[in-house]
Amino acid sequence: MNEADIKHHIDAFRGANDPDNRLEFLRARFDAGLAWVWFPEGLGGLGVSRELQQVVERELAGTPQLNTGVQGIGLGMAAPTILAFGTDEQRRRFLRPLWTGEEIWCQLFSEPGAGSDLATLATRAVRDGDEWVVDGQKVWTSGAHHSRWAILVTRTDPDVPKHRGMTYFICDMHAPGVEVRPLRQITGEAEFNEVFLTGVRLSDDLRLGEVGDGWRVAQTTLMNERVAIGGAPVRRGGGMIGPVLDTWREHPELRTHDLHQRLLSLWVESEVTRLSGVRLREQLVAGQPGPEGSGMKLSFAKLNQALSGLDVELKRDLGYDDWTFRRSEDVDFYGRGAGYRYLRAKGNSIEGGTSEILRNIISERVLGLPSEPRVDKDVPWKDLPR
Amino acid sequence: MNEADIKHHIDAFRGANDPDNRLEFLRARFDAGLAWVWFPEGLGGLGVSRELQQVVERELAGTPQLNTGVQGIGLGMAAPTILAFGTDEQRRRFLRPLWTGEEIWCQLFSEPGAGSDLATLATRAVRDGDEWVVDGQKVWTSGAHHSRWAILVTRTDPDVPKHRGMTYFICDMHAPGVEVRPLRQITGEAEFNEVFLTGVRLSDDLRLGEVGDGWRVAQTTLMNERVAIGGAPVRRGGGMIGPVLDTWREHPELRTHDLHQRLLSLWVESEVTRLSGVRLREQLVAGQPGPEGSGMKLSFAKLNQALSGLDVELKRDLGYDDWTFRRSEDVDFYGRGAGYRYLRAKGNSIEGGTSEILRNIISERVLGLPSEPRVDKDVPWKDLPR
Amino acid sequence: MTLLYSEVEEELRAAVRGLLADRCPPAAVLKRVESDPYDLDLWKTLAGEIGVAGLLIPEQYGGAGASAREAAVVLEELGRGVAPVPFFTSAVLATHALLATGSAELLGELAEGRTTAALVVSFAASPYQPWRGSSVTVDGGTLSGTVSAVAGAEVADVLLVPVGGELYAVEAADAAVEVVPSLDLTRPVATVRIVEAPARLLGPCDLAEVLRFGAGLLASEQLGVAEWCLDTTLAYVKERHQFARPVGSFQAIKHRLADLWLDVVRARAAARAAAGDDSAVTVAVAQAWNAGVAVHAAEEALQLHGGIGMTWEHPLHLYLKRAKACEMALGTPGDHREALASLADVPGPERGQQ
Amino acid sequence: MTLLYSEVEEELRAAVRGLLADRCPPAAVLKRVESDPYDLDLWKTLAGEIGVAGLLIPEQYGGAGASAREAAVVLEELGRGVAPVPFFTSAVLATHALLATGSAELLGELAEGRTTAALVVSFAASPYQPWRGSSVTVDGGTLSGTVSAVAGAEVADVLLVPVGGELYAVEAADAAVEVVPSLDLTRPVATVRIVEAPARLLGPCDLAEVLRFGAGLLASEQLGVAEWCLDTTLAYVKERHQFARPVGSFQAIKHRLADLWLDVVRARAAARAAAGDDSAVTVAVAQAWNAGVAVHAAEEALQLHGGIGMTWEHPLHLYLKRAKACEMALGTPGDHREALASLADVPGPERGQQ
Repeated sequence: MNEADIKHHIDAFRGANDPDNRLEFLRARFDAGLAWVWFPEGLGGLGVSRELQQVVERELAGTPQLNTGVQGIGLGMAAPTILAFGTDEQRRRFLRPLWTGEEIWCQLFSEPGAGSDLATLATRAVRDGDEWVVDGQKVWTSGAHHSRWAILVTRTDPDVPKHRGMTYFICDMHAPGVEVRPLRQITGEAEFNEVFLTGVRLSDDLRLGEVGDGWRVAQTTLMNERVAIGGAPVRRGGGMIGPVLDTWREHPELRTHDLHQRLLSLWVESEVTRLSGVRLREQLVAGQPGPEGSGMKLSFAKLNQALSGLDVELKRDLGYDDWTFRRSEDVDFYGRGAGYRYLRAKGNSIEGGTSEILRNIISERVLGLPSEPRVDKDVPWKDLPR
Repeated sequence: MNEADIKHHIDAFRGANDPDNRLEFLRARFDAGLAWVWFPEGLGGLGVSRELQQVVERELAGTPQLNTGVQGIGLGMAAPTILAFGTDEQRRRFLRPLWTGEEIWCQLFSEPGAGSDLATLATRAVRDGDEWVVDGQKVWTSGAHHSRWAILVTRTDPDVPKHRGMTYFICDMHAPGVEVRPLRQITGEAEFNEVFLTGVRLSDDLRLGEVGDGWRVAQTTLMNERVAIGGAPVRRGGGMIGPVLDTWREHPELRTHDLHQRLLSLWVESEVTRLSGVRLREQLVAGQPGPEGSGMKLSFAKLNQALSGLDVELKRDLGYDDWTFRRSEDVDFYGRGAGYRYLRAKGNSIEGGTSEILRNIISERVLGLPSEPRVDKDVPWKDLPR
Repeated sequence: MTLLYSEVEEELRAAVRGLLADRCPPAAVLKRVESDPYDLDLWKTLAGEIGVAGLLIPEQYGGAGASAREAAVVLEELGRGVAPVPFFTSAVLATHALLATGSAELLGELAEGRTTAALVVSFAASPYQPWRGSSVTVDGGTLSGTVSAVAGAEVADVLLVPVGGELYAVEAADAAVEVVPSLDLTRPVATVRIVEAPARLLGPCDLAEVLRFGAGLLASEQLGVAEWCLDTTLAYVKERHQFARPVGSFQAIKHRLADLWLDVVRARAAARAAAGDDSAVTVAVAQAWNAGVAVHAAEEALQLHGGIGMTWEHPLHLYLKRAKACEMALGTPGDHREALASLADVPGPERGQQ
Repeated sequence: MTLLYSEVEEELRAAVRGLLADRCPPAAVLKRVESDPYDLDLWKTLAGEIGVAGLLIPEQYGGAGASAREAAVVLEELGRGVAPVPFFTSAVLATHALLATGSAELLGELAEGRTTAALVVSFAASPYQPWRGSSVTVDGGTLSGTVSAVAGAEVADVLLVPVGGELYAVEAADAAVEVVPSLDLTRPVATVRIVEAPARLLGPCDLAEVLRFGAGLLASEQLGVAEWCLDTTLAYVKERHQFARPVGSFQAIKHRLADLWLDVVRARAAARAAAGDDSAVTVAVAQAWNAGVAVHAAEEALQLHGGIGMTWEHPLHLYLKRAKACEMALGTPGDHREALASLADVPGPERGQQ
């Protein structure tokens, strides 16, 4: 299928569907294979090159769009994992309402004792006939309070080394025993949650992948997460440098040579990082995905932190917009005042893999450097020091 | 003995000795205990507080002085080690000509295969009756070509873990089998040497410390080296920033805002580093040596590299003063042109313990952080991977 | 002049540290920070019993007649505890301004700790731009105008208002003090509005000098903030295990902490230098260095604490907010470096150059 | 416009890389560097057989009519090899200046590789100060004056001298070219002295534009230098053991190399952007970033090689010297950032502000 074919297909779809009925339109778009064209037919795609998605987006620009903020985890992480590891039945059951936004997803991965070392997680799932009984505590779960489903990694075998005893599930967030508590951040808001799982029963057909294969399934999720966080396209002068440049241009009285030189350096760094993202996306489209993706989130965090710190200093603003403890609806890096952005950006080098973990991954997987001596490799999970 | 007593003693010494005869004057100064007053009587000292040395230096300011460049290794490293571990006979034999400069010393520690990991060194010493036969190659030996003696660490037992099988010697640089070859550096000069030891016979009374105790002896030497490298007092605006400030003030046409802001930051860093050295020396004098000493060489290297790099850029000088391959007489960080200083400063973070090793030492010995998993701890030296 | 701590200073430190550990550990500070940030009971004990309120006030006025060096040690400890007491604003800034006027009665009250004062200047003003944020004018014995971002004003009994080259006293009741949501939760700032308030002329005020004195001592508070961050992080990474090892055994973490320690070592030397010598160069050096070290220490602490550092429930964010606010207080590091251009004879490009 | 490499570009890269590996690996460059730095035999093969001399010259003059993108790929490889050939000075800088004059005959000779040219400007000049280091004037058909720090002059048959807005040709034999000891051993600079030399007027010359074009492509050479440093260091730390482990298994080293890699990734994007678009912004960005990355990569390489990196016998220092010299060539990173102040609308403080 080439560009002309797909345009033709889109024209036919548009002719047959009324964009005024948002939900019906989106359902029809999914059924027409125009959700994610590189997915298989019948699952919202046409089984064609990912490159052609651009054509779809361009042609359907004026029609109802997804809510990528609230749907982010479903679209960016759950969907590719379900596609890669789900049964036909799971794919058919979950992908359509996930894409249309009828069902929101969240991610139950991190635990208080398992952050960078996710594979050490302790949430237990014990088989009981056709069901699994799950007990444990997850943390840093965004959107848990309006989610229908979650992707969940659990420990199913404590007697084998940590990477081998995990199993991946789809968790029913409406099941008894699921308790969601807001987790307040240093910004004052509660963008995330703690999720307590107490005797939660999940039927075995919610298992994604084989028993004991949870680590491999989770890797697919994480890889997609990291590209999602740092990889969004920005225009020159966009992203975190945008609000700084606005203040800079509007307030000549705030300028100093010190700030000027630092801002120019950050402008350059923003621009080469942007170019690097452009190049990365060109590689993806050309079907030559490079290792550069691993670095995008790292650069993104560093730049966001430097720029938001400079922004506060430039404004010399000792105030803060609002410390009210409230739930935020979705992730917001650029909204609100400079102080909020400064504090929120601190999370960018922690969430979705700390910068330290990303540097480990780059040095080992991209640069081929040897790993450190491992003390936890052949030790059963239950015998690990904590 | 207080300040008045020592002044009295110095007056008596000055009255009895003619400063015009340099060598005789220095010998007499040693014999009068005015070489290093904190050393024991009979060994160039008076067994008094180190603090009083300042009085001696002040009072004897106009008299013949040591050549601290050429004598540096003897004074800073060999002498404290001989004092700590030498026999009475060794102390009496070596300390006087070492101090007067009649005998120059060098240091045979690093090897091509043993840099940061000095304890893995391979130079073998095998006992043969009252003698030891030494074979191996040392590197980065400054002043080897005009040295009478060297401090030398060897491997005497390859069958035990590396730290336990070393022995420390005084090496006779005039012995047959000692070959010194100049080692050219990236500056063009050969400030250092490679030293090849082939069947060199050293009598057992040149051994310093017990057989197998070489690592502990070497630690004393290294500790003194690191304090010596970064710890010299400087005046405000002195050290590596001096020549940069001279150029800056003399050449307003070279100034830019970029360079100005960077220079101001480095000026501040130089000044706080200087203050930190002043504080360190106050602590030493007050008999409360702090852990701050470990950091001096680290700061010194970083500052020298940043400043000398800025200096070259400020001058926009694409030339270099002289690439001639010649032997330099002693260590020179600040001499010659900006290009030389830039290249020479690169060595500051390698020589006398790399900055990486110093950070390891600070984090473990000062901050009490746990060591990394060690793979070489209980392995006999001969079985270590190389 | 020495850069070491004297025995007297160490005793004072121990007393302050002990009291804070007992009465107001960081978790307690966090708990009160949204309702009633200042702990005035604690302040009463500190001011009166330990006697820090009158530290800088000569004995003739009832103070301890100590030097800035002792005040600096107190500030180190208060920084270490992000202690919510008006020591810096009342007993340092306001007191130093008052001393130049020789107002015996008010000094006596301050020394006793009975009265708390605040200097009505923007905390974002600096020795180089002392009037930033202030619009107060005198008219026939009354003052009118607004000053933004004033620290310590809401707990002051008396407001000391510099106008022109003079210092005036205004009763707190005669001014409108509106605390605004502040980046620094433990030392919030307020907008002070004065409308034809009766004012007492106290005497001359060299505001740039007062702010310089304050900036020099603020470096000691910043040192304390940085030290807490370093120490707390060291303790955490020794304890926290990931990959079956203490996080603090990972070399990349160790090296960063070694570098941070070296920054703090130099901040200590700079703080001691500024405590003993409030000359313009020494103060500018201490602020240019220590402000950045405090922020860097807090940022590293947050990162090395991982997720827990991002939560409101851990007191770390109080230090980050204090450090970042202090970076702007009494001159940014950039302002102080810029001042060194002339103070240290490192002039900038001449006009017409790029 | 794409930031990727085309197949044709990759083929050109392979040809150049193969030739250099065969004829002039870094060890061979080092061996000749003090006696006869330029390898003119190698240049002959590169220029004639691979055809790089005429890459930028349109086919009508006998060149390959390629774009700056292909020249950039050649520069990446020449940087990677610190190859001692006058490609950048003759086939980029001088050729680009010449193209504007349409001097068919000379362009033909250059395209064939029979003649080598050099643009007589200081390598320390920049698009913003194009005349830095030059004092040449015209007087009745002859040129006189001195230009310092000229790169590639000693191997040029013809010197192209910009004066005012014009470009003149002077035969090398009519000028005194004195090579000075240079920081960059593999591209030494010379002082060119001209005394009433007969000169041929070739046509107009927008020197700032020529230098900007050169600066944009120099970013690709800097990328090549940085890549060699990174690759060589990776190979070394995988091989070198200390503490019974490869040095490259230590986390602090791994993290630094990950950061360096990320800098190089961004340098590649910046170089590609500048190769495809010589607008002022793109060039300034590429130079502001890549010059620093090349220096940083070489400095990290030296440090991570430990002692061996400080020795003359290891070719690493050739890269450090090239990188550091390039940092000053055609504008420092600071110059390029300063230019961005107006190009990107990030204006500096106004007059009278601090």
